[in-house]
Amino acid sequence: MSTAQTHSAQNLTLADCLLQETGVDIRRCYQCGKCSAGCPMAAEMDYPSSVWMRMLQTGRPDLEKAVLKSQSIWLCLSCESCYVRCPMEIDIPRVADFLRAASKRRGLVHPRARNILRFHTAFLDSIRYTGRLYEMGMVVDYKVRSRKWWQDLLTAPGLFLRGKLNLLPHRVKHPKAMRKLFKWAAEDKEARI
Amino acid sequence: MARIGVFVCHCGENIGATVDCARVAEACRKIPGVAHSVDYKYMCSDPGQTLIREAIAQNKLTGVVVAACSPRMHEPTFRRVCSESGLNPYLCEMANLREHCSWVHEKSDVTTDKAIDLVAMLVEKVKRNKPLHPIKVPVTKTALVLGGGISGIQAALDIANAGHKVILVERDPSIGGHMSQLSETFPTLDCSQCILTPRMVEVAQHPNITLYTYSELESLDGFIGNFKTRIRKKARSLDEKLCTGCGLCTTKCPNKKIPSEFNTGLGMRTAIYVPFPQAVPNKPVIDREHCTYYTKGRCRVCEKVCPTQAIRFDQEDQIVEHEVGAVVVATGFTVKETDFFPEYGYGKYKDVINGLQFERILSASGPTLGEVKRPSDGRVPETVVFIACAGSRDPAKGIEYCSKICCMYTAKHAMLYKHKVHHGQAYVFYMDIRAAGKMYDEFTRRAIEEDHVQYIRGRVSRIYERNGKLIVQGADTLLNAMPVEIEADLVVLATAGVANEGAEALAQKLHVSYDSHKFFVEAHPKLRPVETNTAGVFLAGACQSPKDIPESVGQASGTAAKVAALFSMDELTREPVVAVVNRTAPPLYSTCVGCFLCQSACPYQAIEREEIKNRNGQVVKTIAKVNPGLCQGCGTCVAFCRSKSIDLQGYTHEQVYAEVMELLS
Amino acid sequence: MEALQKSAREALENHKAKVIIGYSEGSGGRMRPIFVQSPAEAEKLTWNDRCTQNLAVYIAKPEVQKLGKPALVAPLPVLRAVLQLASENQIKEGDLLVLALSDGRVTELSQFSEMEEFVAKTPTHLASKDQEAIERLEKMTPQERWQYWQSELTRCFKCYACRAACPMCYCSRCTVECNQPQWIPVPAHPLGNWEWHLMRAMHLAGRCVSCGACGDACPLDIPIHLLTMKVEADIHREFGSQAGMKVQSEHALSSFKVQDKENFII
Amino acid sequence: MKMGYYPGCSISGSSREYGESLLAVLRALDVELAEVEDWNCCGASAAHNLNHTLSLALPARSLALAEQQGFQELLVPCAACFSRLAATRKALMADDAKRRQIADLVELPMKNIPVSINLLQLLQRVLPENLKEKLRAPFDYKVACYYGCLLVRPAEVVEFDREEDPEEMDRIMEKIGAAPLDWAFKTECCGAGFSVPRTDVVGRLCARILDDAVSRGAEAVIVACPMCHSNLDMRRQASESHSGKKYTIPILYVTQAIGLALGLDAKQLGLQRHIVPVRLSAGKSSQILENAPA
Amino acid sequence: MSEFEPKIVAFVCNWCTYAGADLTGTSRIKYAPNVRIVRFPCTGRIDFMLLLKAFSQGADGIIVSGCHPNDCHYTSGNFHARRRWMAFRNLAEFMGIEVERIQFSWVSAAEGAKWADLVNSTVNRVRELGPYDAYRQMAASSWQ
Repeated sequence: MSTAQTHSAQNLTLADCLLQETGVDIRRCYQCGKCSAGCPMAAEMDYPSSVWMRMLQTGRPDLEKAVLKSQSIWLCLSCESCYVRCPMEIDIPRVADFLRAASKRRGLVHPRARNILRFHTAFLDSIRYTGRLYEMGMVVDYKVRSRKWWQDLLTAPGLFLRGKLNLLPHRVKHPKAMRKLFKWAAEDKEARI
Repeated sequence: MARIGVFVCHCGENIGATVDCARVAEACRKIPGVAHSVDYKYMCSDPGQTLIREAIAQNKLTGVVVAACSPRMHEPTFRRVCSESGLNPYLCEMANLREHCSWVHEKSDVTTDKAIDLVAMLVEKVKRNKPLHPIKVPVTKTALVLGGGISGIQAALDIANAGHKVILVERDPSIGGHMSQLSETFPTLDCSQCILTPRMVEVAQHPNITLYTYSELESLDGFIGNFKTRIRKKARSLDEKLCTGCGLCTTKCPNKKIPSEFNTGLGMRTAIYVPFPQAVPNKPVIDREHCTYYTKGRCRVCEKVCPTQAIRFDQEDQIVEHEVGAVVVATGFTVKETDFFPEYGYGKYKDVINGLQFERILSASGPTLGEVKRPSDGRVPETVVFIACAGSRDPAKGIEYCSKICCMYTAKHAMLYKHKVHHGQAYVFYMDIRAAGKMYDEFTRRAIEEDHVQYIRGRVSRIYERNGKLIVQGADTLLNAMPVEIEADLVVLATAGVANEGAEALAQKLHVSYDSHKFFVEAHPKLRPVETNTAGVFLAGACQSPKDIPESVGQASGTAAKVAALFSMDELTREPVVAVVNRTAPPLYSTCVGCFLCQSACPYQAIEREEIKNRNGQVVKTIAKVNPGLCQGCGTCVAFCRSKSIDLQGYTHEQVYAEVMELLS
Repeated sequence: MEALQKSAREALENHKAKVIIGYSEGSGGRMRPIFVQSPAEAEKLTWNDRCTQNLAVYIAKPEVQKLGKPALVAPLPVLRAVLQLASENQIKEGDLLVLALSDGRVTELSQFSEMEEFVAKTPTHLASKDQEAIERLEKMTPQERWQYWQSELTRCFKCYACRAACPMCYCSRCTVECNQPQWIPVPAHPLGNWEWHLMRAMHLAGRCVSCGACGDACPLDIPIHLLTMKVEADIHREFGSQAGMKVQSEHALSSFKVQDKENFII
Repeated sequence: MKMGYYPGCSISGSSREYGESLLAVLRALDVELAEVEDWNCCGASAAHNLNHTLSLALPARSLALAEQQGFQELLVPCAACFSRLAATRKALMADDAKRRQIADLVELPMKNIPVSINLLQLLQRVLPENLKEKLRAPFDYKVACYYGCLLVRPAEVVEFDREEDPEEMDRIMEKIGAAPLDWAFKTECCGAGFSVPRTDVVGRLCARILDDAVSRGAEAVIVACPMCHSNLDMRRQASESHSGKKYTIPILYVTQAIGLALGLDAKQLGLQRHIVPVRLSAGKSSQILENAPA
Repeated sequence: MSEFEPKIVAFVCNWCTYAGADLTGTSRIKYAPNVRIVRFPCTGRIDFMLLLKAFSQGADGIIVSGCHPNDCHYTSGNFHARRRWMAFRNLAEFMGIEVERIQFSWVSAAEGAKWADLVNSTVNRVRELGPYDAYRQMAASSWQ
């Protein structure tokens, strides 16, 4: 961190947007560390959940940016262990959702987490066009985006023989409705922060 | 014509900020009957009080209205000022402009108008106040102390040493409370039995103290100085006078497999038992739920072996009545059990225990005779994890407060463990170390520096068992929340201090209010911590909120001082706010027609029948009469009487009628 | 009603009572109370369904007490009034004799316990016309009820006949006569009438034996008895107790149960 | 008994055996399922990871359709879909503005949104008390019941069983004669959506789970969620390469275990579709179940 | 005045609701200024006649509040009050008085926030009901 700035008193911090949008007030967090202790991904995270909470609490723009650029918000599996055990009942998975959306919008996605984002995007594309998850199509779309051509190539035949791989998608009767949903969701106010 | 003085207080900024006090004073000047109306920065300050005193003298005032804070706060202050200046104190009333007006409304004319209304209302009331004189009531100079823990013992001894009779009632078979279960006490590590037992013996031998153990409060009636209490002496199933406490029965009793409450379920006891060796009184009790004679009608071994034939199987509970002048509530607290924690295994792991259980393991009179052995297989634990804030500071679990003593006894536990198992490794998972007492922080530093207890800052997320080891999953928030996993042999949870079972029922018997956690509520958190809203009932120790021994003893001596002060007066002066039946000229004598329906409404049985006789002794009429000693001034009879024949001094029909009419005019 | 006259004559002859309070034919086809002090006048006593006044109202009057121990001709409402007065310590056992009437038979009672058994045997539901009137009013909307009672009560000119006819209104100074403070405005204007009748109903809560004497006594036939009957019915439903069934000091509004159920206190 | 049914995308695709065994067992217990017409994907973790509003809109459309088709209750066998539908219902019930916004977006009134229940809740209701007598071949094996992280959590949304150390699946397993083990990874996450982008993570997390189950002598892991099943079964190789140990413990759906106990044959229950062959030990009822080419 | 501001009288018991209102003050919780508090030692002391007087003097709404059952400082004052309130409310409703204008409640000394909510909700409800013209006209047409 550059100079030892005092904690910023700047008006709209990321934490304030979070509170407005999701109703989750991270001022309640008193850094007990129980969420990081129970998080299955804490070992791999550059900033486990209790640390990024502290970074957001300071309201310092540089720390906020560091959180949005971090890999940990993408490693979060939303498995709810932290929310179940948080003594202050803070909905940490909801905070992670918010941070991921903000990170994607500001184009600060951590390079090593791009594949996770690509997977989600591929997953959503499949829903946008067919209304349901077309597994085969989603995997191909993911491979194109992530250029991971060889992954799972060997297991595909096994899956096909076991009847687990449908070649054709199951379409929803009104695909147009799906596209309308996606367009509307993209414009929602949270999407713009 | 009444000459009322109105004194509007700014209370610094508290009232002045939102209420235009000058306008209030000026508006009141126009009320008929108001002879003097001023506003001042601090009415309750000395200059403020002298202002009133002079105003009374100069304007020969017949009534005073102080428009300031809540009467619950400074009514006594201003009434004393009036009585010192020769004005009957009950001709002085307070309008609550602070808590009920300035603090809760925005600054606007509406707020000031409301303030004027409130003052005008009280002016109308004061116009109709009558001078009243305190009621003299005798004081029974005996104190009732509920709870025989260290607080109860200290309070009883102090009151008894002040020369007054004390009745000490303890629910368990022996006094001593939780302190008798402790091994050693922080911060000096002196053994709790050594410093407690002498006090317990002193209680037993003190001429002024009547001790009832294995007994509970049945009921408490009456009021300060004149309480009538009924105590249920539960049947011990033996004659205490004959029993010499030899203990033969407790050794011979065949039924030895009952989990001992004193040892928090870790050790066993017999059906006829003495909770712990140094018990006072050292007389056993038969546990009728488990004793084979009561369950199956057989055995009676204790009766056979008893040298003095003291066993009384058919003994009944006894109700003992006493008159007391004051009550000290020192019923203590308890700690949460381990089954309260889902993430720590819902209490299914034997080796996850709470602080009190570890105390018993450390204690020389405990089930393991002082050796640190874990409950599951009795092996000496090589690695022990202590978890602070287990349940406390956890709004999700409904306990948002800090239990105050766990940081200290957790450091003590870790230290004592290291003293007994030198090669063992102790970890403490903590959030903050709260060691604010004298020599307290130095004590925790000693645990870290000299006894090499490993303190890790972070709360444990989960505990699970894996091939005989307890896996404690935590994180070190000082190392970027790095996950920490420890294979422990024993885990001690410093669980939250909570109110006792039945605290709510006791509070209702004593008419004492209690908070949402069932701890008793003190009269004022800062200024009257050992009193309750019910005059004559005092609070000491952890029943008011979790606290350590020094503080409990301090509070206990505090209550003793309060009781001694109360008993220093032969007569108690009581608020003259009592009901009075009106009397008129003969032949009516009173508008009361003697239906006596008010008698059944009175909670204090303060209404008696009075026969009015004419000159030659014939009973002309029987009317109701209020005994000022018993009447507490609730006014239930007053609002109930159809013919408005009974009235409450201080809140008469005329006064409340005038208040309502003024308020809405 | 020879049986009644015979037992009245007997009571007077063997001095069980000094005066018989009963009904006899009055002017204009109306029945009026009569105080028979000599056996000769006993045949004036009669009984028919037009006898609606509650004779218990005379027990508390000093002028009647001067006449000596009374024997009261008592249909059910009068009997219940006697029991309620006893509960309110206005009369003691042995102060009076009761000639209880039920479908033609006359039974002489002097012990309160006997009276209680007698009352327990006979049903105590309201007259059908009163019951229907109350139900009709209950079905109305609050505004309609307000209009109804406004139109009825403004007609009242405060003759207090209702108070005079009610055995339970024995207070030597009624709140109406209290002027410091002036609880009830003296004039017979809408507010004065409204507060008087509401207060009267509240003061009879848990004490009214629903005899309807107040409604009959009203010269303008304002149905004020519906108010007290409705209050009594609610109290019976919600608190279980009923006036004038037993001599007991426990009165509906001067006692309570911890489990009293209500749905409007938040 | 007739019940609304929201199948979810994977039940006809990567976890067909879950669908087959579910229908077979429910037919045996004469429970009829009526699928919601034109339901769409609930968005699983992808939607709420990127756009919270989308994560409400997608399930809302299916719920609105279900409501329009007269369903009060929906069986949602997949834990992820169940969690998303339940969360959406709770969010929309609490926030009227949002509910109206989405209602006119999907052009369907959303007055009383159907309640979604998971497989265990349904089984709890339909499994007869005297199930033990009706069993043809009691499933007496030592099993580790794996609930996964979304089936019982978070409690405010799911309101079913206990958040930590849940018991309902264990009770159901006891009913069919199995011996559920007390083990420590009942609700630890299997890696969910990382199956494709970060298979190594799935390998690590699943290895922990399998290790604990195997070390306690479990003969099978019982699951009630297609994502847990595919991570523990299909990604077995990743777990083995992470821990360097071989795990042969089969992963069975609750419905398959019940099916076997009721005597339904392996084909009907789709056992042949598993990656890890379902070989239950000779021991008690020596059931060697062949499966499709390895 | 643009909007109708209801006049509301509150009859409260000194030990619980009055202390609760004090706590609302000490916690600086703001609430509507329409309410004037009249202090009684206990709800048992509150006479139903005072409610009639309040309406006759132009009150639009009334709050009557005291200790929760079992918490009464005088053990049973609130129990007696509850029975009287039940009898009075039934009679008032039967006579057509708008009983929704009278809010009965239990507020303890620890429920500062509840007192503020009680005042605000009552003020809003009475504001919606509007001024109690019916009772006020009856009083106006009765010269004192």
